Amino acid sequence: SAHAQAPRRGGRIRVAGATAAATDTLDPAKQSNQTDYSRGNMIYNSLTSLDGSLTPQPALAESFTTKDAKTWVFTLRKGVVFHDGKALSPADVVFSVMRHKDPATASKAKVLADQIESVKATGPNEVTMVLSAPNADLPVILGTYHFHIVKEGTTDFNAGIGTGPYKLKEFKPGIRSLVVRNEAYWKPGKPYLDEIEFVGIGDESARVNALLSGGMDLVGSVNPRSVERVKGTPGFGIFVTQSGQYSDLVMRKDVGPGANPDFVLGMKHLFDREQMKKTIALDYAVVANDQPIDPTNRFHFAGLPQRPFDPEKAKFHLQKAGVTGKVPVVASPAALYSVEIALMLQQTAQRVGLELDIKRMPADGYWSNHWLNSQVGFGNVNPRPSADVLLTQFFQSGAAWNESRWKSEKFDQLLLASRAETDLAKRKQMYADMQTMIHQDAGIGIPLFLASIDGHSSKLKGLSPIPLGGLMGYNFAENVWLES
Amino acid sequence: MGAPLTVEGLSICAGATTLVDNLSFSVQPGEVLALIGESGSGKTTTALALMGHARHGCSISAGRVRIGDTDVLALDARAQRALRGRTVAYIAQSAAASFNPSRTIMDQVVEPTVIHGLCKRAEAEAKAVQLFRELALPDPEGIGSRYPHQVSGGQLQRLMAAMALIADPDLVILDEPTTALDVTTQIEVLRAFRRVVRERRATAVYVSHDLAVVAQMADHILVLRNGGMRELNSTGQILAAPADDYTKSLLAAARPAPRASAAATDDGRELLLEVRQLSAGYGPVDAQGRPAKPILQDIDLKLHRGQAIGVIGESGSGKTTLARAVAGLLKPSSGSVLFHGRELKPTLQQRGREELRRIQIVFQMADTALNPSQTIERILARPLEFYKGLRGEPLQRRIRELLDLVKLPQTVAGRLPGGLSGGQKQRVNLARALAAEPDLILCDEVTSALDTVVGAAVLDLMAELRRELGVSYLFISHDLHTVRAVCDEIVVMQHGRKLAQVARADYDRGPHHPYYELLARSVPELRQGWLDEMDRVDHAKALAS
Amino acid sequence: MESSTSSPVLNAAAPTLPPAPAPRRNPLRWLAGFGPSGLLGLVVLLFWVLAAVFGPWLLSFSTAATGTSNVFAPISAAHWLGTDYLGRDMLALVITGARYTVGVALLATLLASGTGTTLALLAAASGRWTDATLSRCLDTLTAIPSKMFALIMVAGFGSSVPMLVVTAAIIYVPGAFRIARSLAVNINALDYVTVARTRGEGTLYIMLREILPNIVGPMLADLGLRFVYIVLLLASLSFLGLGIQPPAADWGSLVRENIGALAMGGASVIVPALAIASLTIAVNLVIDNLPGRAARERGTR
Amino acid sequence: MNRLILKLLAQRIALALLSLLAVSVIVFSITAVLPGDAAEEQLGQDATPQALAALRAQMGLDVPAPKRYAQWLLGMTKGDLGRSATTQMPVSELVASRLPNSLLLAAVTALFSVPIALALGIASAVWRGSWFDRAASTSAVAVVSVPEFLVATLAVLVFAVKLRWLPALSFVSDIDSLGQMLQAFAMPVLVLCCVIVAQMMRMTRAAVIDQLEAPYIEMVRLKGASPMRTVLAHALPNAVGPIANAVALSLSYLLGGVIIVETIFNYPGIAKLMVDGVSQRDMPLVQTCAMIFCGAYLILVTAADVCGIVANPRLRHR
Ligand SMILES: Nc1ncnc2c1ncn2[C@@H]1O[C@H](COP(=O)(O)OP(=O)(O)OP(=O)(O)O)[C@@H](O)[C@H]1O
Ligand SMILES: Nc1ncnc2c1ncn2[C@@H]1O[C@H](COP(=O)(O)OP(=O)(O)OP(=O)(O)O)[C@@H](O)[C@H]1O
Ligand SMILES: [Mg+2]
Ligand SMILES: [Mg+2]
Repeated sequence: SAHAQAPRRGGRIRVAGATAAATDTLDPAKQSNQTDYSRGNMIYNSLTSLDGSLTPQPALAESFTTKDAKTWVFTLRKGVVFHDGKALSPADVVFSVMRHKDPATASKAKVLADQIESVKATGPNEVTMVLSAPNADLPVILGTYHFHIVKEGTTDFNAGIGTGPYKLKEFKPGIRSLVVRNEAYWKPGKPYLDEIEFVGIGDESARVNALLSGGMDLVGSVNPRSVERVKGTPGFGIFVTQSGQYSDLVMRKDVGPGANPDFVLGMKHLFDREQMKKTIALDYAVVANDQPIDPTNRFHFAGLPQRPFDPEKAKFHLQKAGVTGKVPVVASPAALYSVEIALMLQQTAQRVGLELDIKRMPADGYWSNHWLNSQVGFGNVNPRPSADVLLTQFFQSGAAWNESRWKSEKFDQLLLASRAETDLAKRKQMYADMQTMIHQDAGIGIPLFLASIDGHSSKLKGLSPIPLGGLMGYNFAENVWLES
Repeated sequence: MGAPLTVEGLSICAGATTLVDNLSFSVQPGEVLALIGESGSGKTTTALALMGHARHGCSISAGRVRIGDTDVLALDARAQRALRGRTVAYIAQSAAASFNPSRTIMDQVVEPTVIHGLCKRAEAEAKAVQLFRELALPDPEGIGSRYPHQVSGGQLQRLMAAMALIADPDLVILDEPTTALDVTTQIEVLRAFRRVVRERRATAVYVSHDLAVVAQMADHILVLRNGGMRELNSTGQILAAPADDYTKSLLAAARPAPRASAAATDDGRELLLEVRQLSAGYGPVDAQGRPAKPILQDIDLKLHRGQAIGVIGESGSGKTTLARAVAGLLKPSSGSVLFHGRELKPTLQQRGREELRRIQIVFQMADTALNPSQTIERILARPLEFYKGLRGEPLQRRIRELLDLVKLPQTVAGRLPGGLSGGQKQRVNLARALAAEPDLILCDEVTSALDTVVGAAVLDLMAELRRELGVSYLFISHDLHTVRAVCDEIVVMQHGRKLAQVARADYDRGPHHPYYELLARSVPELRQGWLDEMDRVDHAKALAS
Repeated sequence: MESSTSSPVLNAAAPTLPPAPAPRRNPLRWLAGFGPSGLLGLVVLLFWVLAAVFGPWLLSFSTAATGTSNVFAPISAAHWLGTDYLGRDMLALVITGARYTVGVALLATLLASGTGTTLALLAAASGRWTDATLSRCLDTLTAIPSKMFALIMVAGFGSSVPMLVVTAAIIYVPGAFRIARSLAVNINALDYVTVARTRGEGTLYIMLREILPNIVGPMLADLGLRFVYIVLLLASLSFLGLGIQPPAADWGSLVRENIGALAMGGASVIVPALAIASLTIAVNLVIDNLPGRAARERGTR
Repeated sequence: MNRLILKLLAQRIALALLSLLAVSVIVFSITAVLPGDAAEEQLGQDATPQALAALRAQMGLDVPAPKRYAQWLLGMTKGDLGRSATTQMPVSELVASRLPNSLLLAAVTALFSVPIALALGIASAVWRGSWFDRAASTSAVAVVSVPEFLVATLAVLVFAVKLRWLPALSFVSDIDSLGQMLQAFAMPVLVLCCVIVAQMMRMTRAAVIDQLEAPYIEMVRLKGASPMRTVLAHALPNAVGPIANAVALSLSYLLGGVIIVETIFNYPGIAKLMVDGVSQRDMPLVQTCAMIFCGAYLILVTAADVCGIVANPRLRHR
C-alpha cells in the first residue's frame, strides 16, 4: 500500500541465508559471508551505519567530525549498554578497532584498518582516530560489518555480547542461530520482533521451497529463475536490491593474451550485455560499462558512453591482436553467473572466429587457486561501501587484488587526491576520470551489475534496499516487522 | 498300512529329450519294488514322478500315477502338497544335501507332522525318538538336537528315513540310500530299512544300481535303461533267469572278475613309488610342524612299475588324503615320497612339469573336478597341448582316441560337463588323466558312480593300459570286490593308519587283520537271503559273547 | 566329389566328428535369445549409443547456439524438448550429454569391474598373503565414503573427463572386488582348479581359464547395478559442482542445472532424468536377459 | 558368546585399528597435497601474504605436515580429536552436535528401508520370473537411477509446497513430539529409502534364490511344505549371511553418503560437516569424520559377519 503502516511489535520470524558451514562465526574480524554479516548486524552495532544511499549515519557515535580528513573525532552515544549490562566506553571502541591491526587477529579488514594510525580515548565519551593519510570516507568504512564494536578484551566471541537490537540465545555454527529482542536497545521502539531464527540453506531451490512451504518468512539469494514461482504463489513476494555487485572477465595485462590491448578491447566488444541481462539475469541486473562504479553509487559516471556489442569491431581488434588457437577461460560457480557469461561469450566469440576453452573450476579453492592466477578468467566483486574502497582494493597499481595487474600512475594519483578531497563536486569529477580510465585501459570486462533478490512472505514488512547486498544490506533484523 | 501303487504309461521329458519313456508297473501294499539301472537311466526321475514332482527343466508329459485311490498327477498344487510327506515319503539320494544345514535335526524330522498338522510337537518328538531307536541310531534322545553337520553320513541317511517315516506314509521311496556309505555302515542301514518296511508294512520303491543290495531288499525288480523298461519280474526270477540281455550283462558284471597283471609279483621290476613314514594333516601347523588336524600317520608304501595297489578303508580313513599327499597337493608334516628313486618335493610349485605329468590324479567327485564352463573337448585338449604341444588335427585325433578309450560317444566332445551323467563325468576325468600319459595314476573311487557294466569296462581299460604301457595305479576304493579284482596288493586303512597289507595271493587265505575280515564279510552278496544270514550270524555272536 | 578321392582316413573320421555347438553362430537366433524385454533394453541401449556417437554430428548445424532468450521454454516445434535455464535447446544438450553419460559411466563401470575382477582373480588364485593384502587394502578404500573421496580427488586434480572416469572407477573397484573375490574363492577351492594346479598351470591360466568363465554371470549382474551407481555418482558430483566441464554437460548435470523448472513441470528437467532412467533400465534389462545366462547359471549349480 | 565370535571380534578390532590408521594416512596425505590450505580457503578473496601468514600461525598450519599428523595422531591416542583449524572449536564439540542427528536419521531410515527391502527381495525370489519379480526389479532400478536430488526436490514440491503436509526442511532442533519427528523425517527417509532399498533388495533376492536352488529345498518341498514355509523357515535362515552383508554395506552409506539429502533438507548431519571440512581444508575435522565413517563401516561389516556366524550352526558350533 502506498502509505506507510505503523510497524507492529512482536512476532517471530524464520530467515534463511545462502550459506551454512561450521565456519560460521560471531567474530566481526572473521565474518566472511551473508549469514555472518546478517548475524553480526543482529547483535552488534558499528560507530556509524550506512543508509540506502550508503551515506554514513550516526549510530554508536552520536557525531563525527574532522577538519583535514586525517584526524577524526567521534562522540559516543550515552546510555548504550552491552547485552550483559556493561556500559559502552571509549575503551571498547579502541579495542574493537585496534584488534584489526594486530596480525594475530588475522582480520579480514586488516588492509582497511592499517590506514588508521592510532585510536585513542580522548574523553569519557570521545574517541579520536588519526589516519596515516587523509580519507574522507572513514565513517563509511567504520559503518561496515567488520568494524562492529565489541566489549574490550573479548577473546571468545561465541557468547555474542554486543549492543545490537537482539540478544543471542543460541548459536550453532552451520546449523542455526536464535536471537531474542534486546529490551534495552538504544534505538527507541526498535527492534520490532520478539525472536528471529536464522539458518543457512546452501541449496537455492531448497531455500525457495522452504519459503513457499511456509517454513521461512525471508530467504536470501533467490535465483531469478525462481522469481516467477515466488511471485505466482499467493502470500509471497520478492525484494530486489540493485547493488554494485559484479562478475568480471579478468584479462591479465602482464601475461597471456591480455598483454595485447587489442585483445582486451576485442573481448570487451564481445559482451552481448542486453542478451546476458535477459537470459542470464532475467533482467535482474543493469547493464555495466566495463567500469566498477554502479548507478546506485553517488559517484557513478553516467556520462560515459556505453560500449556496444559489436562483433565487427571485436573481430577487427582480435585480428589485430593476432590471437590464435584456443584461449582458456577459467570460470566457476564461485563467481556468480561467470560460467553462464563465459558460455555466452564462447558463442559470440565463435562467430568472430575465436575459440574460447571454458574451464569450469569447483567453487571451493577457486579464490585461492585460480582467481588472480589465471591469464583469462572470472572474478566476482561484492558491493563495497564506498567507491574509494573499491578502487583502492581492486584498481590501485600495487593493490593485492588488482585483478588484471593494470598499472597507471595517473590513476593512483587521482585516487589519493580524491580520497582527501572533501568537496563533493570536485570529487565527483575525479571519480568520473578514473571510471573513464578503467573503461578504456584496464583488463577488466564488466558486463552487468547484478541485483540481489530475496524472497519473503507478504506478512513481512519494512524491507527497503541498502545497496551493500541482499537482505537490506544484511541489516534487515532491526528494520522488519510482522503484519498481524 | 501300505497303499497299492499303479503307474501307467509314465513319460517324462526335458525339453526335446525323453528321460523316461512310457513306464508302467504296480506295487502291492507291503511289497518292495526295486528300480535298477545304470547311472543316468532315469531312476531318480521316475521316483520323483511318483510324487508328482519333476525337477527344474523337466516335465511329466504323459501317464498316470495312482496311490490307493488318488491320481497323483491330476492333483492341484495344494492337494499335491497335502499328499507329499504324508501319503508318500521320499528318502533322497544324497542325505547330506537334503538336510537344511542351519536347523536342528529334530526340527526337520518332525516337520512333516507340523506341516500336515498330524499331532502335537511333543508327541511328534516322542515318535521321532522311537524311530531313532528303531533305526539303531546312537543316543536317540540327544541326536535330535544336533545339526546335520554334527552327525555322520550313515547316520544322516537313517535320520532321513526317520523323517520320511514319521508321518506313517503309505508309500516310501528310497533313492540309492546307501551309495555314500562304506560296507559296514551300509549293512546297518539296510537292516534298519528292511525292519521298518516289514514291521510297518509300507509299500516301498527302492532305487539302486547295486544288484547285490537290491537282492536283499526287493520283492520285484524293474530294470531301466535309457529311460525305458527292460524287464520287470520277481527278484528270484531275475537273479536266477534274467530274460533281457541288458539284465544279463548287469548280472554278469556284478562280481568283477580278477584282471591279471602282467607281472603281479615280479619283485625284480623297477620301484616306482615309495612312501616312507608319511604323516600329513589339515589345518595350521604348530611349532613342531604338526598340523592341527593330523590325519595320516606313518604310512609306508611301495609301488612297482606296472603294479596296482588298492587302498580300502571306511569313509574318512584318510584314503583321499594319502593320494593328495602323493600328488603334492598337501604338504606332508613328516616323511617323504620317492618317485623313480628320487625324492619328490613336498609341494606342487616345487615340482617340475615333467614330474607333474608322470603322476596324475583322478578326483573322487566327478562333478567338481570338471570345469562347468569348458567343453569336454577343451578339457581333454588342455593336457595334450600343455604337455605334448599337440595342435590341430593330431590333437583332435588324440581326443577322439581318448573318448573311445573310456567308452564315451564322440558326441559328448562338444558338450559342457553339466550335460553329462555322473558316470560319464567320471570317465572324462579318467580320460583327462590318461591324456598326460602318466606313469602313475592315483584313482580315487573311479568306479563308485558307475553301474557294473560300464564300471567293468573301465576296469578292463585300466588293466589293458597297465599291461601294455606299464602304467601303475594307486586304486582307492571302498568296494572290496573291485579292489580285489584289479589290484596286486591291498592296503587297509583305518583312522589314518595302515592296518594291514594283503598281497593278491593271500586274498582268500586268512587269517587277516580283523578289520579286513569285517570289511570282507560286510560286502553284500548277489543272492537273496544273504542279509538274513548275516543277521542270524551276528545275532548268534551277540548271544555267544 | 573331390573329398572322396583325397583320403579315406579323413573320410572315415569325418562322420564321427562331434557336431559343432552352433547356437551362437546365427546372429538372429542369438538376438532372439534376449526375449522381448531384453530386446527392448537392447534397442534403447543401441539408441543411446548411436546418439552418443553420431548425435552431435547430426545436430551440429542447427542447435548449438543459445539464440533465444526464452528460458525453460516448453516443448515446441522449434525446440523439440524445450529449452534449458539459459534458453539453450534441450534436445542438443541431451544428445551431447549422452556422449558423456554413456561414455564416462560405461568406461568407468568397465574399468571398475574389470580391475575389481582382475584383482579378485589374482587374490583368489595366488597365495594367502596376496589375498590378505589386497583384501585389506581395498577394504580400507571402501571405508572412505565415496563422495568424500571424489571431492578430494576432484579438488586435488581438477575435473577432467579422464579424472572423473578414474575417480569413479577407483570408488567402485572395492565393491566389484569384494563380490568377485567371494565368488572366485569358492571356485578356487573346487577340484577342477586343483586339477589345473596339479598339471602345473600358471596363475594366469588359472585366473583366466578356470575361474573367470565361472564368475562372469554374477559379475555381469553386478555390473548392471554398478553402472547405475556410477551414473548417479556423476550426477551427484555435478550437484557439488564437480562434474563435466561446460558447455558439455552429462545428464545428471542437466537435471541439476534445470531443477528450477521442476515446479513448472518443465521438460528441461524431466527429459534428462528420463534419459538416465531409460539408459540404466536398458542396461539392466540387457544384462538380465543375456542369452544363455539363465541356463548357464543353472548349469553352475 | 562363543569363542569363534570372540576370536573374530578380536581379529576385527586389530584389523580395524590398522584400517583406521591407513585411512588416516591416506586422507591426510591426499588433503596435504591438495592445492590450498585452510587459511587460504577461509580468507578466500581476502588472502594477502601477511593475512595468510597470520592466519596460518593461528591455525597451527606453520608446522610441517608430517609433524602435524604426528601431533594429531598422538592426540587421538589420548582421546583428543584436536581443534578444527578453521573455527578453532574442539572437533569433538563440532562432531558431537551433529553425529547424533546423523545416527538418528540413519536409524530411522534403516528401520523403514530394511524390512521393505527384505520383504520385496524375498517376494521376488519366491515368485521368480513372474510379473511381480520383473516389475519389482525394474522399478527398483528405475527408482535408484533417478538422481536423489531430483527425488528430494520433487518430494518437497509435492508434500511441502503443494500439499503443505510436511515441512520443507527437517528442523531437528524443534522436535518435541513423535508427530513432529515423523514430519521432520518423512521426506529425508523417503529419499534415502529410494536410494538404498534397491541394492538390498537385489542382494536379498539373489541370496534367497541361491538357497532356493539348494537340494535341501527340494526335499522340503517333497515334505509338502508351502512356498511360504519353504522360504521363511528354510531358505531365509541360510541366506542371513549374505543378506546381512548387503544390509551392512547399504547402511554404511547412510552416514557419509547422505550429503545431498542433508543439503536439500538442511539437515544438520555429519556428511555436510565433512564436505565443508574438505572444501575448507580443515584437516582435523576431515580426519575425524573419516575416522567416524570408517569406524562405522567396520562395525557394520563386523556385525554382519557375526550375524552370518550366529545364523550358521556349522560356524556356531565349533
Ligand atoms: N534338470 C534336468 N534337465 C534335463 N535333464 C536332466 C535333468 N536332471 C537330470 N537329467 C537327465 O535325466 C537323466 C536321468 O537322470 P536321473 O537323475 O533320473 O538318473 P539316475 O538314474 O537317478 O542316475 P544316478 O544313478 O546317477 O542317480 C540323465 O540323463 C540326466 O542327465
Ligand atoms: N581340507 C580339509 N580340512 C580339514 N579336514 C579335512 C579336509 N579334507 C578332509 N578332511 C578330513 O580328513 C579325514 C580324511 O579324509 P579323506 O578325504 O582322506 O577320507 P577318505 O578316506 O577319502 O574318505 P571317503 O571314502 O569318504 O572319500 C576326514 O575326517 C575328513 O573330514
Ligand atoms: Mg539318481
Ligand atoms: Mg575320499
